[in-house]
Order: sequence, then C-alpha cells, then structure tokens
Amino acid sequence: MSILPLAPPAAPLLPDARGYFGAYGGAYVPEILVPNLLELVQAFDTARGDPAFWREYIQELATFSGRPTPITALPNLSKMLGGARILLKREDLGQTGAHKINNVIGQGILTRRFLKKPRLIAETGAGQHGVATATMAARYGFDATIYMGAEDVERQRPNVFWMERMGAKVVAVEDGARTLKDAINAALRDWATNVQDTHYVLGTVCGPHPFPAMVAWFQSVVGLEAAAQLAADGVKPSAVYACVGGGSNAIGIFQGFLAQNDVELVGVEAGGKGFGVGEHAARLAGGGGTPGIAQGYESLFLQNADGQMQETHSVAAGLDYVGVSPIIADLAQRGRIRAERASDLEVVEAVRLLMKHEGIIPALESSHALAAAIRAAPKLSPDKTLLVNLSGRGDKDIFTVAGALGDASWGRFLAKKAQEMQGG
Amino acid sequence: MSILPLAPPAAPLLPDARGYFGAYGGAYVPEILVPNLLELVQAFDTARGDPAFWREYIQELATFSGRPTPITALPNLSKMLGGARILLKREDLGQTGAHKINNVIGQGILTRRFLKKPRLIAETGAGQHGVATATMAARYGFDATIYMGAEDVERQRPNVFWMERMGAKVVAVEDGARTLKDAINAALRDWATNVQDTHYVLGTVCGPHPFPAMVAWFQSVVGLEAAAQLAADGVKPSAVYACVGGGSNAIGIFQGFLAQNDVELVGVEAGGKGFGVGEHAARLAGGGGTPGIAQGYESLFLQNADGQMQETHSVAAGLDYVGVSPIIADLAQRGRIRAERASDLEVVEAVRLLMKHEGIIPALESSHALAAAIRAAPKLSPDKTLLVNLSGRGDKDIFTVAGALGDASWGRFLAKKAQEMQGG
Amino acid sequence: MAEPLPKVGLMGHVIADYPSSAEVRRMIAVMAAEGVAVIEIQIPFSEPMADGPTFLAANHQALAQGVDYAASLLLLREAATAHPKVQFYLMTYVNVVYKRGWQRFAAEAKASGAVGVILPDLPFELAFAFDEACAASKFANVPLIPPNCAGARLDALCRRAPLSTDLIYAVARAGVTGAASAFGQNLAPFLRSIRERSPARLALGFGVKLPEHVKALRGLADFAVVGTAALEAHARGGLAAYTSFWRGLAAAAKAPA
Amino acid sequence: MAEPLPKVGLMGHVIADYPSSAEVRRMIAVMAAEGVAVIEIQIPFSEPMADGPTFLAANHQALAQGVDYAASLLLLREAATAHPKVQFYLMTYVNVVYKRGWQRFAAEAKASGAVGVILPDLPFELAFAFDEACAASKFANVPLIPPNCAGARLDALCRRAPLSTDLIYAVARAGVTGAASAFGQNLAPFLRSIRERSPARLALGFGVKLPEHVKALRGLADFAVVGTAALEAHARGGLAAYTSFWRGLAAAAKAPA
Ligand SMILES: Cc1ncc(COP(=O)(O)O)c(C=O)c1O
Ligand SMILES: Cc1ncc(COP(=O)(O)O)c(C=O)c1O
Repeated sequence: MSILPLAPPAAPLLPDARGYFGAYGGAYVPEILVPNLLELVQAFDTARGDPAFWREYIQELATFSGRPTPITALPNLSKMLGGARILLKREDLGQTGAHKINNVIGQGILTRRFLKKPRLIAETGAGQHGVATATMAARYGFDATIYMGAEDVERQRPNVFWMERMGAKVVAVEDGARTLKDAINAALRDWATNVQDTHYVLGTVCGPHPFPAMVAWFQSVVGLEAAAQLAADGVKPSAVYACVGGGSNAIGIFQGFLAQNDVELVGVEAGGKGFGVGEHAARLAGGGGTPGIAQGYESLFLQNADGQMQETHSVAAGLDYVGVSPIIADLAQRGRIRAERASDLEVVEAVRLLMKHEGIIPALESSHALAAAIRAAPKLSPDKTLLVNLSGRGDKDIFTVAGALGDASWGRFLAKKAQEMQGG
Repeated sequence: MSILPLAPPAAPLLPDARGYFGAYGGAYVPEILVPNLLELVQAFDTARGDPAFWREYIQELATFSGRPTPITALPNLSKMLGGARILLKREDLGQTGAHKINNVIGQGILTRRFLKKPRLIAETGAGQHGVATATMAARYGFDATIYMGAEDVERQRPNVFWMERMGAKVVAVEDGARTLKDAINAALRDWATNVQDTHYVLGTVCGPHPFPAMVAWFQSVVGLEAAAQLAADGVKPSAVYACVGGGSNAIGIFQGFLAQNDVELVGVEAGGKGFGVGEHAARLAGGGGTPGIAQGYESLFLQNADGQMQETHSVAAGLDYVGVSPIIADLAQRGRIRAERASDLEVVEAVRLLMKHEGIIPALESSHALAAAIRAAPKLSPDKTLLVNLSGRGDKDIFTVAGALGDASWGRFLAKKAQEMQGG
Repeated sequence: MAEPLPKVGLMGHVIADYPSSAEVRRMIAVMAAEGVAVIEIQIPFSEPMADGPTFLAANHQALAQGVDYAASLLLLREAATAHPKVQFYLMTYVNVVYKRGWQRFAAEAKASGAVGVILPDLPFELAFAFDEACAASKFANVPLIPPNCAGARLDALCRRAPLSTDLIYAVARAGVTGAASAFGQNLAPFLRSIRERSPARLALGFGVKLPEHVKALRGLADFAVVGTAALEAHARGGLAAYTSFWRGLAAAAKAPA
Repeated sequence: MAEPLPKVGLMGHVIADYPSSAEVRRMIAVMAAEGVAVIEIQIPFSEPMADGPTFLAANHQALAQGVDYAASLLLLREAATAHPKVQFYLMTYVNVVYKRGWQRFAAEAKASGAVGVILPDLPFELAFAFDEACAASKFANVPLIPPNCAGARLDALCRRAPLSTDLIYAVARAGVTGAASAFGQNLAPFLRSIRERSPARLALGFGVKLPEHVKALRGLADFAVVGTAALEAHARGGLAAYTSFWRGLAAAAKAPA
C-alpha cells in the first residue's frame, strides 16, 4: 500500500454556497476581484473533479519535494518527559523546509492548467510561504512578487535573500503593523490592480472563498499521509497537535483524523509574552478573538469594539497573525478542535529540547505545537500517542534563536561579516 | 517494488587484506590507534554479515531522514541548455540537508550496537558532517566533539551555531591551513588520546581502513536508490555526476551504476580560481595530485616534491581538501571514473541558474557537479540523461553566496543584527 | 453648432477628523462653498484594502490620533447640520458596520444625517442582512461597480441599486484609490452599460484628479468623485490649495465647453 | 642494603633547523656535552598527526622558514660528524620517506649518519617494502609500541625489532607528543612485557619531562626520550635554560639513588 495519498480526501472540507463554514468564511472583497474569485472557484471545482489533477499534484510533490515526509519518534524526549509518546510529522523535510510548499505547488499547477496567468503574487509572514512561492514560480516560469511586512523582512532576512535569488520581487510592506495581515492587504491591493494577468497565491486557509477550502484541500496531503502511516504501524493517536497561524498546517494534518471522533485535534496559538493586547496572537485560546470581517473573510479576529484590528506578537513570525481560518474557527466552535496557547518562553524551550535531545531543529512556529504536546504528554499514560505536525525547520530562525539564547560568538561573527561586506 | 534498498550492495567495495583498493588505501596511523581500527573492521564485518543491521539502518534513514530522496527533473534548465536532460538526486532533502547524514546514522548505529563507546569525535569542512554528527549524537545520546578548521568556522558559522545547540562541542582548529585536513589531523590526535571511550566518526571515504570501505557502504544507499528509481522509470543515464571533496557522495551515487560499464561516472573537483598551487583542490583532474601517504591513507595528494601538503582553495568549504578517497583514486586510475573540475565562477553561476530557473538552492559543493553537467549537456543529444548528485542544500552558504553576489541589503542587515546583539 | 455640454456634479471625500477634527470641518465647508454636491465621510479602518497609499496612511494616522466610530458620526452629524444642501454618505469597510450591528449602524448613520454608506468590501451576495437593515432605515447601501463587471453580474448589481438608493458608484479602473488615472476608450461604453440598466444617479470615481477628468465626465456621469487628489492638494498647500483645487474642478464641471 | 639503581640513557630530540639552523646545531652540541646518548632529528612535515601543539607549531614554523628534506639531511650529516659518540636517528612521517623512495631514503639517511628512522604513522603490516630497503642499507626502522599493544600484536612488533635494529621505542601513554605525563602502575609491567619478548634496547618516550620521570625509568628502560619538555625549556630561557634542563636530567639518569 502506498503511503502517498493517490486520491484526494473523500470528504473534502467545502463551504456552503456563500463560501461559509458554519458561521465563518465568505468572500468579502472589492467587486473588482469577484471575477477572479469566481474563476478560481471554477478552477478548483474542475481540479476536484479530475482525478488526474490530484495525481499530477502528488507526483510533483513526490519528485520535487520528497513526499511522503516521514513520521519520527522522539525516544529521548519521551523518556525524559514520561507519559504519552510524541511523534512528529516531518513537514520540515520538504522542499523549502515547510508545509507551505504543498499548497504552493497545488496552486502552481492550477494556475498553469486552468488560470493561465503569467504573474503570481503572495503574502508572506515567516517568509516560508514567500520562499515556497518564489520556488514554484522559478520552477514553473511565473513572474512573482512577494509582499512581506517590513518587520518580517527584518526578522527573516535570509528568506528575503533566497526569494530574490530565485527571481522574485520582494516588497517590504511598511503599513499598519508591518506584519502578515498588512502583507495580505498589500497583496489584495495588487490583485485588485492587476486582475487580468495575476493569480494571488494565498498561503494559508484564510482569505476569501475559495482560498480556505482550496488551501485545505491541498494541505490535506499531510493528514492523509500521516493517517496512512500511523495505520500502517497500527497506531492510533489520542491527539494531534498543530500550530495555528492562518491554520493551513493544522487543517492539513487534522484532515487525516477529522472523522475519528476519539482523536483530539489541538490547535496551538501564539501565547507570546502574555494576555494583554499586542502581547500574543491567540484568537481562539483564551477568547481573545471576536467575530469580524477582514482580509476577505469572516472569522474571529483580535480587534477592538469598533472593529479595528489590534497589534499582535509572537516570537514566530508565521504565527503573528490577527485572524484565523474560518475552517478552524468553525471546527473550534463546534468543539471538534481544542485551542491552546504556548508562550514565547515555552516555545524557545521546546526548540532547545528538540535540538539537544533529538537532533532536530524545529521552526519556531511548529515548536508551539511541540510545546503544547510536551506540556500534555507527562499527564497521559505511556500507551497514548501524541502526533505533532512539525510544519517547518528552524534554520530560518537562526537570528531569532541566537538572539533569544544570547549567543555571543554569533554576534561577533555578524559584526565581522557586515564589515567584510561593507569593505568589499 | 520498494525504492528503499532493503538489502545492502550485493558487491560492496572492499579493499584487500591490507586495506588497499588497487594502489591506494591502507591504514597509516600510530600504533596506538590500531586496536580501534581492528575493532572497527570487526564491527563493520559483523554489520555486513547481519541483514538486520542494514534493515535498521535503512529504517532509521526512512523515519528520521525522509529516505528515499526523490529524483527531480529540471525542465527549464534543460530547455535553456538544450541537449541532454539533467536529473538531480535530491540528497539536499535529507535531515540536516546533505548526504552526510547517511554515513553518520550508519556509524551511530554501529557504535551503539557494537563499539559501545559513549563519546564521538568528528572532523568537518563545510560543517555539514559536523551538523550531521551533532544531530546523530543528540539523537543517540553520545557526547560529541567536532573539529573544524578555523577558516571553515568563519565560513560556516550558522552550522557552528546549530552544532552547539545540539550539544556538541566545536573546536576551531588553528593549525596548518585551518581547513578540513587540519581538522582530520586534530580528530586523529584526539582519537589517539582517547582510544578507550571514543569513536571517530569520519565523514568521508578517506582516512585509514576501514573508513573508506565503511563510509562507501553506508553511502551506497544513495546509488542503490537512484538506480532503482531510474530503472522504475525505464531511464538509463549516460553519465552520473558528483562533486568530489573526500569523495563520499560521489562513491555513494556511483555504486548504483558501477557495474553498468556504459554509464560514465564523473567526479568533479574544485577548480577554484585557477591552476596554480593553492588556487584549487583538483587532485585528479589536471593531474595536480601525486601519490602520497597522509591523513591515514595512501592516495593522491596536492603536495610538493618533499611530500609537504599544499594549500588548497575552493569557494565550497566541503571540497577544499588536499587528498582524495583511495576508492576514487583507484577507480580513476582504472579509467572507471573520469575526473573534471569546475571553477568557482562556474559554480556560482550554476547556483544562480538552479535557483533562478528551478527554484532549488544547491550547496556550493554539489554545484560543482551541476556545473560540469551544465557544461556537458548541450553537446549531447536530447535522448541522453545526466544524473547529478545534489549532495546538499545551499542555505548554509548564504554568507558566501551573498558575498559573491555582492548583496548590499544583506550587508546592511548583518550590520544591524550585529549591533542589536552587542547592544542587547 | 454643438449642444451645450451638460454639467457634472462633484462628489468629495474626507476621512473623519483627518488631518484633525477642526481642519476636516473646514475642508467640508470649503467643498460646500465650492458647490460640491455630495461628500463621503470615511470612518477610518485599520485594514483599508481598497485604499492606496495616501488614504491608507491617512486611515492609520486618524486611528493613531484616536478617531473612532463615535467621533466619525459626530462629524457627520455636525457637517450635515452645517451644510444642509450637501448630501452626505459614509464610507468605510464592512467590519466597522458589522461590529456595530447591521441595523444599529444603518439607523445611527441615517439619524446622523447620512443618505447611505459605501462599503467597498461587501459584495452584494453577502449583503442580504445589511440590505434589509438599510431598507428598514431607508438608508442606502451604495453599489460599487468596477469596469470588469459585465453580463448577469452587472444586471444584478444594477437591479439592486433602486432597492436601496438612487446612487451607483462606478469605478473607473482596476486597483485602489489614489493610483493613476486611466480614462480610456472603454469608459463611455462602461458608463453607458450601467445607465442602460439603471435609472440611478451615476457617480464615477478612482482616478479623477484633474479638471480635464471632470470635464470628460460631463454627459457620461452625474458625479465625478474626487478623493486622493484633493487630500494631496491639502497636504501640499493647506486650506488655500484645497480651495483652489476644488474651485478648478467646479469650473470644469459647469463652464461652457 | 638496596642494589645500586642502574643508570638510564638519555635520548633527545630536535626538529631540523628549528628554531634556526644555527641554534639547532648549538642545541645538539649541548645535548652531546651533557651526555645525551641518542638524538632524534625530526624532518618537519606539514601533517604531524602524532605531535601535540608544541611540535605541531614547530613543524609548521620550520616549513614556513623553508626547511626541507635536503636541509634536514645536511643537519644530520654535520651533527653526526661533529658528535661521533652520539647515535643519531631520523624521525619523520611516512610520506616524507615515501616521496623520497623507500630505498633512496634508507640509503641517504644511512649515508648521512643516521642509525635508523622513527616513523609514527607506518604500521608494521604496511612496512614490508621499507623494511626491505632498510635491511639492504643496514638501516633501522624503529618500532613504536604503545601501552595498549598486547598479545599476538605485541609479539609481532617485538619479533620485528631485531630484524631492523636493536632499539624499540615504547610509548608511555595514549595521545600525542607533549601532553601530560602518565607514569602509572602499568608502566613497569608494560616495559617488562617488551623486555620479555625482545633483547632490543628499550627507549621510553611520551611524557618524560622531569628528572623524577627519568629516575623512575632506571632499571626499566635503557633510554628516557625527552622531546617537548626540552624544546619548551629552550623557548622559555634559550640555550642557558636548555643546558640546565639537560643537566638536571643527566644527573637524575646516573646519580646514586
Ligand atoms: C513553519 C511554519 N509553520 C506554520 C506556519 C503558520 O501558518 P499556518 O497556520 O497556515 O500553517 C508558518 C507560516 O509562515 C510556517 O512557516
Ligand atoms: C553538501 C556537500 N557535498 C559534498 C561534500 C564533499 O564531501 P564528499 O566528497 O565526501 O561527498 C560536502 C562536505 O562537506 C558537503 O557538505
């Protein structure tokens, strides 16, 4: 039996006719964008109806991105912690080092096959979706412009460098909070301006319909694979953990287990530095988010009573987002997903533990899920299994992690290199 | 049919009783190390005789490192260049981003099963073998000390950072040329001092017997996989390209095709800046190397008439090595391997092309093989296929590549980060 | 001898209490004095996805200065009282309305003196609840129609208009507010296609910056909507520049051809 | 009344033309004058894998100063001529010998006045060709025997000795030259195990630094090999310190117990 899911999810997550999942979703965009969205809905419908499309998608992920990604046990960590065993789904091993590549390849094939537009735009937070988009654009011959909050450009400069090397134009967005939401606004503005020739490669399960459904469909490969892998080993997880920025890696892995009601699905949000406004990005856990409509969709947002979006914070650029997927919001409301938060400190500690004891360098984003599992495992019996989606690798976070750990020789090294580059 | 090679190579590359492959090899070490080498020979023999060992090895690579790695076609590059099609074997997608992990996992299991020593040492050039060793040591619970030429510590600081985070001690070797060969000397000195409790995880197919044979055996997984993958697709490559530092990724992939005499095997060395002493690291191509005995083995070395080793240079830290595998030297002498060189400039251009047109960021080392294939492809007919071993990913090279391309915003970014770290 | 060119009305725009609560009131007075017939008051929003750099920055600046929903409605109330001959519309993004509540917003806006609201990010398929609230308050939810809207969708948008008001806001080009003008050959047929479908008054915005743009709309639209260009004139030369900017447009709107 | 403790000979070491070609000749003269019986002259090598930091740096320094094979053999020739009572051995790494050619090296070294050569990185299994060359030139390939050598391998190493010379170089501890001393309880049994297997003269090196180390070897070995400690004495205080260093060792080597 192949681990690669050769068929798409049997029951894809699809919204109602208005693009709603329960109380959340929709497509709240300027009218100018409606034809593009309708065209995209149609392309997505066509893709879903054509088994060859999914096969091409999976084949490309297999040959270009090394799917299936493995599931890795953490014997040392489990021994240290006691309690439930923790397993990782290794999205960090994919091309570009994160789950983002799945969605991007899917949209790339869709654009090439159906939309036939020569230009792509994308927003990016941690830079991972931007790098993935730049990668796909280079490979499929699209022009690409990536919008990235100016603050994230600072936090994730190596990713900016690689995007540019792959031929993408990176635009630092200086508006608003200068993070992911502002990059999404900027991308939407670009799209509204260049409706004819441009496809917007949205990077997560947010934004106007059909993006949430479509990105969820592409990311289902993670969950379908993981479910097949665990089933092949005769393992049934008691819970599945994933970090939630927009929600794509979470929805991706959850789809393997949605129908198994005794598998708990835990979405872990950025607890940041505390519970105050601007100190975290927890929209679900702790009830920080309230219903609203922004960035093209209705969901829970961190906003004030007037509907103005608030500042957010996370040590992980990719979780530092003001809204959350309508699909996640709906599943949380229906009790199918439990939301938790992990603080910056817990996350840096989880990174440290995984590096030190298992030799794996996790992304700060993914380490939120790991931190929550680390918290939970000791309280559970050893015959339980927790599956954690390791959505990305941490190489990109060297500047943040080195800063958080106060690595002096790294600081000296940077000073020297900076001097060399100025001198040379 | 599984692509993962569930059985080891049917005809492993083994030396004669004295540890020689033809005219090259042996074990030229202080007598104090002889018992360790004999013990290692025995452990390697036992491992080879035990099918369960190989299965455990492959299983670990599958679940921890995501093997099999895919083979990726390069449609755009092939279209631009014309001529033969180029395929990449994607070792860059493995855990830690290079083929080095294969050998390291193998030696880790061997140490745990048979040698039962608590401490590991390793040399490293580009830092990839060091990171791989630190990774394995963290995962298997060994103490690890990594010797790294001081110049390489400078060139590959991010890798130093990660090694330390994974709990390894990194020693900057200030002797001699301050590169890989000096790190090997330092590791041998440590081993001679700590014979009882330490295993030396040599990172390439060099050093005293049984290292070349053993590392080649572990790296054969690359070639066995690639051969099975191509066979499954009904493709027969006309040539296989691999860069040659010590030679482990080359010997690894070549082993899938050694028996097929009509498949040309091309080892690509560092052509560096020119043909003068100290300007390159081409021991075979161009005849720079002469027979000698150093670093524990007899092979071709870049040395003067008195037998003093010469300075070497390569833009790629991992190829900047004075000797070459006795197995490669032997196969080259017997005409089975053809040696070529690629210059620093050609290599940076190959990196640029692969990023720009295929969205893949290759290691500078691996890009030597790619550069040679790019040179060759246009002269061949389109029904030919060239297989290139993409031994590693290029993320680690950001400082070098950004420098070579003169990226000003990267320079400013470094200056700012350095200041932050000094201030904070 | 040519027919005398029909006049075109002017429709202006301010962001509530921007650049300050005093200055915006003076700007409204200038517009009223120069004969601007319709004024949009924008309630600032943190995510103004349809606005270009000038309005984007102004939205954020206003919010940073503490402008909120209450202050915006206060401005509306005072302006409507001070300038009874001007028609006032609110402009904002759907979340501001949604957070207030569809009915409450429509009722409060109407009571404060607005004829209707312009919401660039509320497509009509999702406007059902708000349209009901508007109807109950006799308040307009002004449709925005971009040039790529055609066929059945254009029919539907135009059919909607009379339900809620007598004004349609046609968008001259793709993109956001404040970007370059693009009054191409397609403008006239585009506006005609709306006219054919709806008896509503027709405003055209996005890229109306110069007297010649205004003049070009005579006979094609009922109102020329001028936003960014006016704010930029103010930024360059304060109230004096603002006044002469509007005076120039007003001349173009009604001078003999 | 205890037996009078037997004497032990001293074996010294220099790196060719290090720190300079003049000074090394003076150092050899000092050793000869102080009664050092055997002197190793090391031909510098770029990869001295058995040497610790002091000799490692000295090897590289000598090479940087241009010391080569020819200069090293010239030093040997002059020293052997100047000090006929001292036995000279060469010490280097196998590559230096290999590049010269096994036979040519043995012949040239012998002709220049060396009794044999010490090669730390040429295990006996791989020394067949060189041993033949040595035999042809009546030149010694001195075996090095570390403390972890036992059983059949120790037998083989000891059996080899007389083939090529009458000297065995026993290594006191694991590791490289210049590291800490480790004269433990196992030293005597280790040396005895060699004595039992071979009639060769027995030198002990690696960690012999102080007069008490030398004294401890009386009755156990024929020669105490002193390398790094002497070079460090010279580095600290030049020829004067060097002289008094050797004088101290010489006293310990023969003074009544
Ligand atoms: C590694 C990684 N994980 C998670 C996320 C969060 O996104 P999502 O919630 O859509 O998976 C990001 C976003 O950049 C990411 O890079
Ligand atoms: C990515 C990569 N490729 C190749 C090499 C060269 O080593 P080898 O010739 O043993 O494959 C290195 C060494 O560090 C490396 O990191």
